[in-house]
Amino acid sequence: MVSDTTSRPLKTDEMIINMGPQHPATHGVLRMVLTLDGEIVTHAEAVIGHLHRAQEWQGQNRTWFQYQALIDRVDYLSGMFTSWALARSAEVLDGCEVPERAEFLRVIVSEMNRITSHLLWLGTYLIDLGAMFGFPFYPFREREKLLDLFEEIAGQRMMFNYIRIGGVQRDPKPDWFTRLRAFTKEFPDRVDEYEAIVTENPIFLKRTKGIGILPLELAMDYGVTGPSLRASGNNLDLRKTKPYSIYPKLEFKVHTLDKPEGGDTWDRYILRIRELRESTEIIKQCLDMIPEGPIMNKKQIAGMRVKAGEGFSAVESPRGTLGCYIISDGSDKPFRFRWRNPSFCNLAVVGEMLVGSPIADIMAIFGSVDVILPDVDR
Amino acid sequence: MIPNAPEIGKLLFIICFWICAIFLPVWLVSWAVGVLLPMLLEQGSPSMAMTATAETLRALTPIISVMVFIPINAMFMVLYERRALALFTVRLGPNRVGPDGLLQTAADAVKLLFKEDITPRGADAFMFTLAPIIFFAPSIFGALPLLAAITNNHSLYQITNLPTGIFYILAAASLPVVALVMAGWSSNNKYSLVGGLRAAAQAISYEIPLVLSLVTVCLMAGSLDVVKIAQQQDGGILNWNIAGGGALRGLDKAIQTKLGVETTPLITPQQSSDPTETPVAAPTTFEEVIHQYYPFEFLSYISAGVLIFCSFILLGLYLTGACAEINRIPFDLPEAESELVSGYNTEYSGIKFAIFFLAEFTNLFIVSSIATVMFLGGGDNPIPQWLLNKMPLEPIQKSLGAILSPFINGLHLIDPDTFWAAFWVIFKVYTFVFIAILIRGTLPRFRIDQLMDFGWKRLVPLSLIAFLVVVFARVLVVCHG
Amino acid sequence: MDQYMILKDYVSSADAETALFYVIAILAISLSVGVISDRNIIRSGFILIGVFGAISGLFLMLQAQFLALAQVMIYAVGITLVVVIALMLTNPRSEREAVITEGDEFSQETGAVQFIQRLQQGTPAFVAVFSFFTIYLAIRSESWTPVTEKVSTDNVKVLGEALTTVYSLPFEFASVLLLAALIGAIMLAKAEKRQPAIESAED
Amino acid sequence: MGSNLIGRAFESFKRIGEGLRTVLMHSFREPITKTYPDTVSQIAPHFRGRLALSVNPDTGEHLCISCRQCERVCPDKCIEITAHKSPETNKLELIDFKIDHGLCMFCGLCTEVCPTTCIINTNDFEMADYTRESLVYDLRRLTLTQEESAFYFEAKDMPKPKPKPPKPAPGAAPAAGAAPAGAKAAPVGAKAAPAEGAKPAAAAADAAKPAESAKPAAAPAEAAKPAAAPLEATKPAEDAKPAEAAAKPQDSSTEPAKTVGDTTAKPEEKPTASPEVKEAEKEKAPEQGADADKKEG
Repeated sequence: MVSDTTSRPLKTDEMIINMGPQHPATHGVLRMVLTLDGEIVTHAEAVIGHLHRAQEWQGQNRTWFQYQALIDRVDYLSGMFTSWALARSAEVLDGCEVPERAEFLRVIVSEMNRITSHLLWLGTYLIDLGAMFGFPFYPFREREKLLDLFEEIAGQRMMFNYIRIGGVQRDPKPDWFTRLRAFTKEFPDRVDEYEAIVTENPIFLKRTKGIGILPLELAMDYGVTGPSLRASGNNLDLRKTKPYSIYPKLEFKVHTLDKPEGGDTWDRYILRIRELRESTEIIKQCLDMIPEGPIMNKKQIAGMRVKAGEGFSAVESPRGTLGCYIISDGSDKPFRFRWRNPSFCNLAVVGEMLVGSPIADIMAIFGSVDVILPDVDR
Repeated sequence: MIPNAPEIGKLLFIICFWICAIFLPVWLVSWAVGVLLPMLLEQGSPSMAMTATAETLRALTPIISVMVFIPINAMFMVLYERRALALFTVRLGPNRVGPDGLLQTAADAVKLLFKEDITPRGADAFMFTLAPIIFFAPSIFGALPLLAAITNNHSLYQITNLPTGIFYILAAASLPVVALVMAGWSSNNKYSLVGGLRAAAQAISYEIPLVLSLVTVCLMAGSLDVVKIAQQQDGGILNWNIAGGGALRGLDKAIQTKLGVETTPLITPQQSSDPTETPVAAPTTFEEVIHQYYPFEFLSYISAGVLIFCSFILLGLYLTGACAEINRIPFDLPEAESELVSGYNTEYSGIKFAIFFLAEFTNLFIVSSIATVMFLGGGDNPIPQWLLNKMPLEPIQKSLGAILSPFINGLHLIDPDTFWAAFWVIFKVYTFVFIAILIRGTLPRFRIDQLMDFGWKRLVPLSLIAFLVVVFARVLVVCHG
Repeated sequence: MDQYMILKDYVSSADAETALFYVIAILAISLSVGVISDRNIIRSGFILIGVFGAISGLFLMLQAQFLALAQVMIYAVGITLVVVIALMLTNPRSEREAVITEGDEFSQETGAVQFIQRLQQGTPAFVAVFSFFTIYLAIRSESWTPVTEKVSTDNVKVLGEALTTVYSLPFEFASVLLLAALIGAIMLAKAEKRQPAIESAED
Repeated sequence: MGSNLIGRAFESFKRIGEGLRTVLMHSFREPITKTYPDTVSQIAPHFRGRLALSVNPDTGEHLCISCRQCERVCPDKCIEITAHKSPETNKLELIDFKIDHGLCMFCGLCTEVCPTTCIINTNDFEMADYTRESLVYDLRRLTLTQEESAFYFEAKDMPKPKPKPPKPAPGAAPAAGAAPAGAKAAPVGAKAAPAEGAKPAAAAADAAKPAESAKPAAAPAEAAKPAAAPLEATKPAEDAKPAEAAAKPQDSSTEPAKTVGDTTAKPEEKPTASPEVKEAEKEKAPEQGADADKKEG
């Protein structure tokens, strides 16, 4: 590298830029050390750990009951999924059956949560691309409606603590279902509006087409999951490939783009847009099929216990495969926790995708992978 | 009917209020400095010193009015932008300070003025301070020639009327780039440096289509003088440069002849200089007038159409180049928030930042007013004069004149020509600003290399082609100029 | 009143113009001295913009509005900015480093910096002063016939006519030269781009 | 190629125009934001806001039975309960209940385990304050008024608690010992002062008014602070935090004559610095010195 620059008649110095953790566009506290040749990235390194909170250790020092409340802070945009992963692992261990109504409610709220997560991604991604003032407000507007619904059943807008081991916390009122149904009716129109503004916008196409291509092999090597993987051509979606809960009863499609050379950032965008529509369809079906019945099968008490043994389960979170591995020794506290976070694996591949792209594309690429920093650092 | 009617109403109220708040002081100050004080000084038998003072005051009127205008206008534009963006994003916008948020930007300005003025360690302090000044100064003296153009060449502003007006404005508009590079370099910050370099690269590339489009308009008009260009376009929308640079003027005249409206005898330079064509003694019929303006029958009609198309392209080119020149979205790369934190003004705070902010909005206004003067006929009424004459406006005008005549004749308080010119200019300019805000609310940002590609590979060839086409098409049609 | 008349006469007289000329000339000269004496090469680039601005002021005094504005637009802003950017990109660090690597014939700014160094050492200063006086004497000795008639307030037309009739050949030559320079620049830029590819192939 | 370029240019213009039109059309829709302090949107009844202690909406008696379930389950350890076993009734009696809202993460676990639905999440989210210390809410600030409790019991669909069986009125005269009487009077006093800062956003505006008026009452309460000292002197050292206990603002001892059975709340009664308080102050000085020695030792 050194000989390169000196032998050239006009040498340009390489610049090392520290992007983050206080940079406005690094989605939290990610620090990226970039080596730049002019505006071209020659080397990129993500420095993580600024938000490390020892979630696994915390879990081992709290009771099951307490840890349920903590866990949706791991990935604050899709708390339902982390709760669900924990609950499912514990249920696998404990052997407790979940009532069917609870399963339906779980699917409804987690698909709602998938929509909110994708909507937030959509808004912030457009901010990353420079549409600062207009468009980003529209997804947030729809997200607010869903958050209101969350607030009604779970008590809070992001830290739900709704899905519990053995069921769900609260049965929503009939009015709640009506409102949700109204939302699912109007939401596809809103998605049409987003698409009218963004999808075929020539500047947006220029910024995203052919940028940050992720070949399938590379993605598989790094363990990338979720929409980023599906945009590259693999149809891994745990809802279909390893069906859990009531997903086998539902009719839905896993969107995959057949891209032999690998998906670019636009593919990841369009895939998430399609998932927005698909999740709405799933919610509609669930609303039609939801039976009456109990919602909880395990007593939620402070000293709740789970049978001894090892359990693993994974759910398909908006960012990919979210796995939870637990060892219980039969006491009221879990013995060992291990989380398999999708963001961690997805972030790892970003460094490879960045090399050779200009500064402006860093955010286009990094944003398109949809990384949540607390999920990376745990 | 419209669920958002109250908010739209509030925005309109804010616009009306602020336009009054902008133009009342400007007009009062310029009247006081340019008319009242000299009049008082020259009463009776004035001494020479008094005459000299009066003359100096008259000469200083344009610059004083601009100095009064710029800060108030920038304040309004910030609020206008924020409220309009709020409308687009189904929000309310600033509504706390003052009624409906009228004083929001005033409060913000006061806050900025009282903030600490920080010079970062390792920065070149002199250059760091000089940069905002250089950025701001051209927006004051660059706007001066426009004053004469938008006030119907009012006698007070004639002093700023330069024979190379548009060129002067362009030269002034190219200066802020130096300031951006200076700010970026002297801040001792890598993001700032990259922002400054981007600003320079972008401005140099986009100045070419910008200048070429304006040069083409000057070619249509046959003059570099903005006042001349503005005056040429008098007489309704068909005479404006947007309608083919006067390619429809013949149609306008022909309609007037058909309607039997008293028309001014037309004297075009082409006719007088062309020896083959004998000057026609006032054509009387529709066909004759058409033939006089479109001498080559079918070819002329086609070229008139081409001219109209070209002038729309030129306006588009100009607006694109201007957007890039003043760093508006989608060309706001020098201060790309998600990439370069805030680009060249990352390290600025307090009043220096306020000056950068102020100058950006002033530049937006100036760019819009250039577009107004060059393409939309300056202070001209869009309704053609013959149509106005048909309308029953006579009694209204008379009664208004009777009321206002003491002010007009005695105190020179209102000049009807200037007033209506100013009204239309304001309307057109803020329409352009509204379009800029709408674009800001919709489009994402370009990438720097795409920006360069777009500038050099699309806009520059397009502007050259438009230039050539206009040169040839113009021969076949008798335009103004 | 008399004083005022005197003042008014003076302001519109040729003397005032001369005085203004000297003011602008002194400004231009002092700024140019600043350009070569400033140790920071980027700052001297910015000062160069000031020099060009002062020269455009001289053009304005000669009633050549168009030329003055072109001077500002093209030289002061366009070209100098490009030079400054080139300096920034090639080596943003100070010139001290460049002095150490004196044998380096490739880096452009080294030559410029060396020039400044030698100028500060004093030997070329003598040459510069000598040549300045030579040119000055040459200008003074020539008998220039002043053009008494005023060209026009709007001299764009005059300029255009001159360029397309009397001076059309030199004008065309100049454009050919510029074209050659443009192509040369493109070739240089392309050559630079090819180089790393070859080297990486060697690796 | 050429036609392709022009076609693409027109396509781009069409798309951009479509986007601009969509954005422009949005300006005719009703805004979704609200002018917040003027209009507060409806908050779901189960919203997990500021924690509070409810009273029986019918009788006004405090529901807390000092079982310490919430203290145990809290993942953040932000609840601190001070209670002692009453010598007369042999039952736990609440002395103080402190929640550090700066530490609380509003998970709502304490409300789930509470056997008497005493501790609840209110709809109040406006709890910004100037110091961290003022985020520590004590019993007086936590306890809701009867009306507020009624509102939450209805909104949250909670079963209304049965009134407690009337306790045997203790024959102990107030003169028997100022300190135990003061201690017993603690919950009563807490009830007497309307819960400060308890502003359920959805509740009627006049519900918030008494809370506002309670603010000035806080200052005299501070003055009455030392009154806690004698109380602590008689108390067994089960809650071995004397320094903190001394810091408790307790206006309860201003009404030492009140008996435990007396449940008539008098919100309008302002605490005044009675002679007893002054006495207590005098007593307190040596006590504090002793405390300091204890700590050092």
